[in-house]
Amino acid sequence: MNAITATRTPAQAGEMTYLAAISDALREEMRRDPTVFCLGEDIGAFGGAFKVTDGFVQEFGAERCIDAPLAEGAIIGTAIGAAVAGLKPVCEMQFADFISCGFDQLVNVAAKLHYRQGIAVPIVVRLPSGGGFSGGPFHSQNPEAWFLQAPGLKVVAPATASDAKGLLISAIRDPNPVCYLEHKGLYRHVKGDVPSGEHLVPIGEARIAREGEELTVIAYGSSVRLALLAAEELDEQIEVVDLRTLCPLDREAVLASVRKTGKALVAHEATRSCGVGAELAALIADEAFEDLDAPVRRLTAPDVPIPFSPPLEHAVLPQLEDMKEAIRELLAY
Amino acid sequence: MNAITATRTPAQAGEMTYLAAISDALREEMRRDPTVFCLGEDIGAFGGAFKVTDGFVQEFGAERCIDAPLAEGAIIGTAIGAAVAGLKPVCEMQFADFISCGFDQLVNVAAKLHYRQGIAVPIVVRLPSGGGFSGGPFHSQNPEAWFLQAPGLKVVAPATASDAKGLLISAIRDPNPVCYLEHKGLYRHVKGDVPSGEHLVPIGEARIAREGEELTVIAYGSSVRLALLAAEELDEQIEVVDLRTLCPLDREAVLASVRKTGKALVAHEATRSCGVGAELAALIADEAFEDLDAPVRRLTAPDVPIPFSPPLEHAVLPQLEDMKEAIRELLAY
Amino acid sequence: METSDASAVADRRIRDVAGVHLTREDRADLLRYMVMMRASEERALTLYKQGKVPGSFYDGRGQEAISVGAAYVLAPEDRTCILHRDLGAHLVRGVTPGRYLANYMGRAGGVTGGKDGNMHFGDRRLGSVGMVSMLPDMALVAAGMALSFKLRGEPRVAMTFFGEGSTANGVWHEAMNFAGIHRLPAVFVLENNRFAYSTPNELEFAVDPVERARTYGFPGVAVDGNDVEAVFEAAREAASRARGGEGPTLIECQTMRMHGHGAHDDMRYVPKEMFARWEARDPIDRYAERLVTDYGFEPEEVDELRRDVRAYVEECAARALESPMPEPEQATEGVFAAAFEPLGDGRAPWSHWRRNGEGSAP
Amino acid sequence: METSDASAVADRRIRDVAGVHLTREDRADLLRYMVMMRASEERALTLYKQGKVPGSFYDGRGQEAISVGAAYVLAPEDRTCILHRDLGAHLVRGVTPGRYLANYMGRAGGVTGGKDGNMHFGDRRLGSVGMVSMLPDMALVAAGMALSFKLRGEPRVAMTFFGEGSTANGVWHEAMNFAGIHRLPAVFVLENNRFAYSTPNELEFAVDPVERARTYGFPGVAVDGNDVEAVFEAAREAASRARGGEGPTLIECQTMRMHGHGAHDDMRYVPKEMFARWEARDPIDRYAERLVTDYGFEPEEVDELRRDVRAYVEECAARALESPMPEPEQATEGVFAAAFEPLGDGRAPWSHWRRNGEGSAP
Ligand SMILES: Cc1ncc(C[n+]2csc(CCOP(=O)(O)OP(=O)(O)O)c2C)c(N)n1
Ligand SMILES: Cc1ncc(C[n+]2csc(CCOP(=O)(O)OP(=O)(O)O)c2C)c(N)n1
Ligand SMILES: [Mg+2]
Ligand SMILES: [Mg+2]
Repeated sequence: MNAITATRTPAQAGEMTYLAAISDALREEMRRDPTVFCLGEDIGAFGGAFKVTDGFVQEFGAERCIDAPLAEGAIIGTAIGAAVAGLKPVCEMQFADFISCGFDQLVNVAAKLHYRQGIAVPIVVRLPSGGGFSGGPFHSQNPEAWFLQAPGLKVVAPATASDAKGLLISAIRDPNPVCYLEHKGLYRHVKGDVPSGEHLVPIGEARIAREGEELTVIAYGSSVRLALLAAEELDEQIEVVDLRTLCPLDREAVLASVRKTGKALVAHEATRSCGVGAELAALIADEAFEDLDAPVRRLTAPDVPIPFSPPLEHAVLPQLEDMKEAIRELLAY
Repeated sequence: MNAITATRTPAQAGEMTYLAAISDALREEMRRDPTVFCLGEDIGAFGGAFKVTDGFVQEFGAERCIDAPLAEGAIIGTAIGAAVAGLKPVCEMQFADFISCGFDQLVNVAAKLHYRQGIAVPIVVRLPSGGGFSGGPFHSQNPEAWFLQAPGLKVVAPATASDAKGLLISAIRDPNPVCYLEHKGLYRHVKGDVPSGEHLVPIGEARIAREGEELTVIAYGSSVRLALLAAEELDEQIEVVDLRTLCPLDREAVLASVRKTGKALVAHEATRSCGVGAELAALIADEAFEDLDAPVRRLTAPDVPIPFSPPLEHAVLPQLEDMKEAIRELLAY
Repeated sequence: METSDASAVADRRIRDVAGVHLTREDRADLLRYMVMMRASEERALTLYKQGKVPGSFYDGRGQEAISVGAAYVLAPEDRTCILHRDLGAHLVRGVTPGRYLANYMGRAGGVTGGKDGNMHFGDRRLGSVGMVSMLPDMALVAAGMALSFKLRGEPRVAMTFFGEGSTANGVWHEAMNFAGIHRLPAVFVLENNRFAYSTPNELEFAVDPVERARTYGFPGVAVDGNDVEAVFEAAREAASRARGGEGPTLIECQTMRMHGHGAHDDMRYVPKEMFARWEARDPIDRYAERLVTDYGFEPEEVDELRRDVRAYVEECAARALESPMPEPEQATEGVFAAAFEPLGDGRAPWSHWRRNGEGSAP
Repeated sequence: METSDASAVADRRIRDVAGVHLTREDRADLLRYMVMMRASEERALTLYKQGKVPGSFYDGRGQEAISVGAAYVLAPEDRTCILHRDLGAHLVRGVTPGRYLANYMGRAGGVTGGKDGNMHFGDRRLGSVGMVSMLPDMALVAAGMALSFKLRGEPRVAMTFFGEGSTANGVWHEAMNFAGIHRLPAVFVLENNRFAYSTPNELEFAVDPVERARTYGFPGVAVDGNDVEAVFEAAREAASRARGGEGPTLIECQTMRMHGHGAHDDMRYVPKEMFARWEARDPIDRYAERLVTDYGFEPEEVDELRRDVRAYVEECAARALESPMPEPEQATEGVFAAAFEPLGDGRAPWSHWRRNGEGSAP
């Protein structure tokens, strides 16, 4: 194992896409730790639907980048078995939407095994999520809230290239099942400086993406970019909290910011009812009540499947204009 | 069909258990409408794990009360097919927990078919849910919040025998997929007057279970009883809103009550994060903000699997004492 | 599937049997729908390349004989769940190329009015329940429709399709097992096109899934999926068994996906010789030839048919391009149904069902 | 399973082969563990009737030969997912009756410390991953453990169990298919006890699931599940195939659940003659008899063994009853792991593995 570490070529430093950062993290960990392996549909010779594992079969062999049959239950279920037996599987759902096909294995087997039996399940489930490119009702979903209603799962949702790498490495090293939401809309549109080599972002710590005094936007994944753009265009005292981890939530960071600004807008692309935004709003309405100067607002998709046709999808997913409007309204309150 | 209606023996009026009310509703609808049939594990000759369909095979024949193989996907998936082809299937999950095994059929096929294709899917999925009897991590779950994150599903959760009947009949007649949560703790412990014959409780309408001026407890299912008991024992001006339907939520009823009392406690047995309570708290914190005299509080199970051993389960599930304590605290705020 | 002497004999036998059931006009129809599928998908691909198709593009090139041959046996009151390689079945049942193309472009005039895209559609009024992406979930829906026919004692058939890769999913097993226990009137068409996306047969299963039918209690038959009459004949027999209360049939159609999984896929994982071998067995060219050599069609007649269909598709495309985008307000409508509306009947062009001139196409 | 001449001959043959692998002490052990399972479950049922077991109660009466015979072949470093009829396998691997009883009573000294109940446990330190309720999810977990052995090139085996009813679930298919494709070192023990809860075989499947093994690319063998040596021999061969890189085996054990699904179930759906037929084939009585007639045990020796085991279980029960209830604070602890801790090895009493006196029981 040391030999492998010693002979690895150092990764390129500098700017890379969110997508490249995910590959980079995975490659780093597979080089460092021979127990890490990938399991998913078409991730082998083909390199994955989004090319995250492009070249992996060449570098690591087909046994460490396994083309699974079309069976998400089998992917997650066998990953659990391999994990408890000492390996560290990283599962790829071809689209996050397919997690519903392996849902039972995730929420009943993986999530509860440590609580029930003291058996840790170090698996990562990579979930290419989100819409905005006419993927339609089955290739656009953001399933994160389901996982928060299944105690025992950690959930991360990076918004930047650097966090994409740092959180994936942390997820792989975490002894618990981690749902890793990678928003497809960020894959090639988000670029940033990513530290080369080992780069860890701790699970459970939010990040202040922008400082401000008048209003807090709490966001994650694709909504962080929207919040930052809106804040910039509006040129107001907006603070943007990038959650990065959804479970366990960094409650202190959220509450500290809202206590400072007195106004909170919670934003995500997922549908509204019982979403992560509801949890955040509930948290704030309880624990920051005395500091609130305005209602807690949410900017989310409405409770509908995500439609295919561009004008319909555009109407459903939160847009920059919606973000600006929501901020303006809340500032004016 | 009219002939069947005409010759049916009138159901017994008067008091019955929550469990009997469910059977009664199902029997009524099966007598009235020959397209209604039941599908589930051990519901035929055996009458179901909780005896809801006891005697149904004798009255309606094995073809209208089908013993399914151990395959929840098959139960929900074939029910969808039968429904679009003109029947009205009522599926029984042996325990609500097993919905995770048919999750994909529910959230991706049933929920989205009308939005996508204009095809209505009139199925009911009966979900014996909840804990309190040492059922352990797999026989105690309350999965309702998952369904609210899957637009296209209606969700009901009766708290009384009368509503158990009235909501089940409405669910069967509804052209949409309806998740019907029947709390196992209420089966034999809750009794009440139930109108005989046709009795409909509209989906989407909450009920003021108790009137009061100082604080609103918003609850559903097993928590309604807890709230009423607590209100009685405390002998304070407590209003209790029994939601009855979780989707679509009766927002107006909730908001009207909270605007009146100024204080809201949201209570459910399900785990906390992203639960229905989070949605309610978020709704209140947004739309009743100006009328709030106190933080919006939640009384829920913490984010853990439901343990088996009585002292552990007792520590996890909200108890009457917890309800009283939460009310007292909020009243004193 | 390799051609052997034995299979050649079997082919011949199938053709003889099918002969009893197919009129000259039926044969023209079979070619017509295959060409219509090919032409429609080619037109759609052009639209995709022109940027007029949002999202991704999938087609069933090389597999036209399967969906056309199988759907051709259906009666109006039969029901379908049609999959992503099976445009031919939609066309046979009455979806016009224009509504297909409009759907791909997300237009109001598409089958789903823009709600869903690519092949994720079905026309309720034609007895078709549109597929979901999750494979092979529709196998259960089809089984459920078949259950309703059985419970009501109706001699009707539910037909659905799935790729060989999808047989690895647990849903497939649940559907087969349920259909076997209850001897449901379902016809399951398995399209073995050698790959699931990039994944080859040997990583999908250890034994060809057609072998499994018997272990669910019903017959599994393998046919040449590039021979439209062989598919027709297997489907006809399966549908007739189903209608007769004898239960389901699994028909494996050996074929090859001649395009990438989607338009973005360069198929680099497909061995060149394998591709060439199948290219020589194009179902449309083969059948066009056979119409001339075996069934007394004039070469000009066949050419004209192909030209006419292509012209028709062109017209349809022009109309589809005129269809507007849906109004944004539609986005939040229709999540819930206000009332149940039953499925309608599909077109049934097979001469066997013909009444009053119904069923001539295009 | 009906006894026929042919099966009698097969039985004899199996016994001869098993004879090569079993010492006199092994045979005593097989009886010992079966009796220990029977006695432990009877004691638990009494506790249940006394109101000391919260929730419900499930046992494996009549099926003792299966879990004991199968688990007896395992080496320490093999891994297990043991199901709800298989207490014998836990006992063979080293769980004491006391920890089993304490677990049923929700005590701190139970295997899960009160976190989970009834048969939903497994001792991590004994290489056992506790079952979840959802059936047969553990088949995938076992396949995954087997995958890890294969990837690391280790001659180890993952063994799991499931009822015949569970084979209807899609998870089962996914596990079999995956194991077949990758030729995983897994031993799948199918317990056909005629019912899934109240549902009889004919509503579970149209064809016996053992027939399916071949269609997943590996052997399926049916054995008399009430003959502990027959089970042992099938499992021994399967494990040895697995260790040799030859892939999985499905072993169907024909048996009968001699109690209700749970203690609340009066089994009214079980035909009386069927019950009587199986009662005459009790695996423990049969084996006790065989030890005397075929293997030279004295009747007194066998009686003493049975008495000793029962006394041991009684002692264990007394200790279990002394175990306190868990502290309420534990309820919210352990949702997340702070660190990964590997599974430990199980006990392996088979003489084949014996070192330094390990493996005598109780
Ligand atoms: C449950 C599920 N997982 C993953 C996918 C993504 N996916 C779409 S098509 C496809 C391959 C399907 O292969 P096959 O069943 O052979 O059908 P084909 O496309 O070859 O006709 C995959 C993996 C899916 N649609 N459904
Ligand atoms: C997925 C799933 N659905 C339903 C149940 C409820 N249930 C518990 S045991 C059982 C019957 C199991 O039958 P079988 O697999 O034959 O095992 P047996 O109990 O007969 O050993 C059922 C339906 C379950 N455990 N898992
Ligand atoms: Mg394929
Ligand atoms: Mg059984």
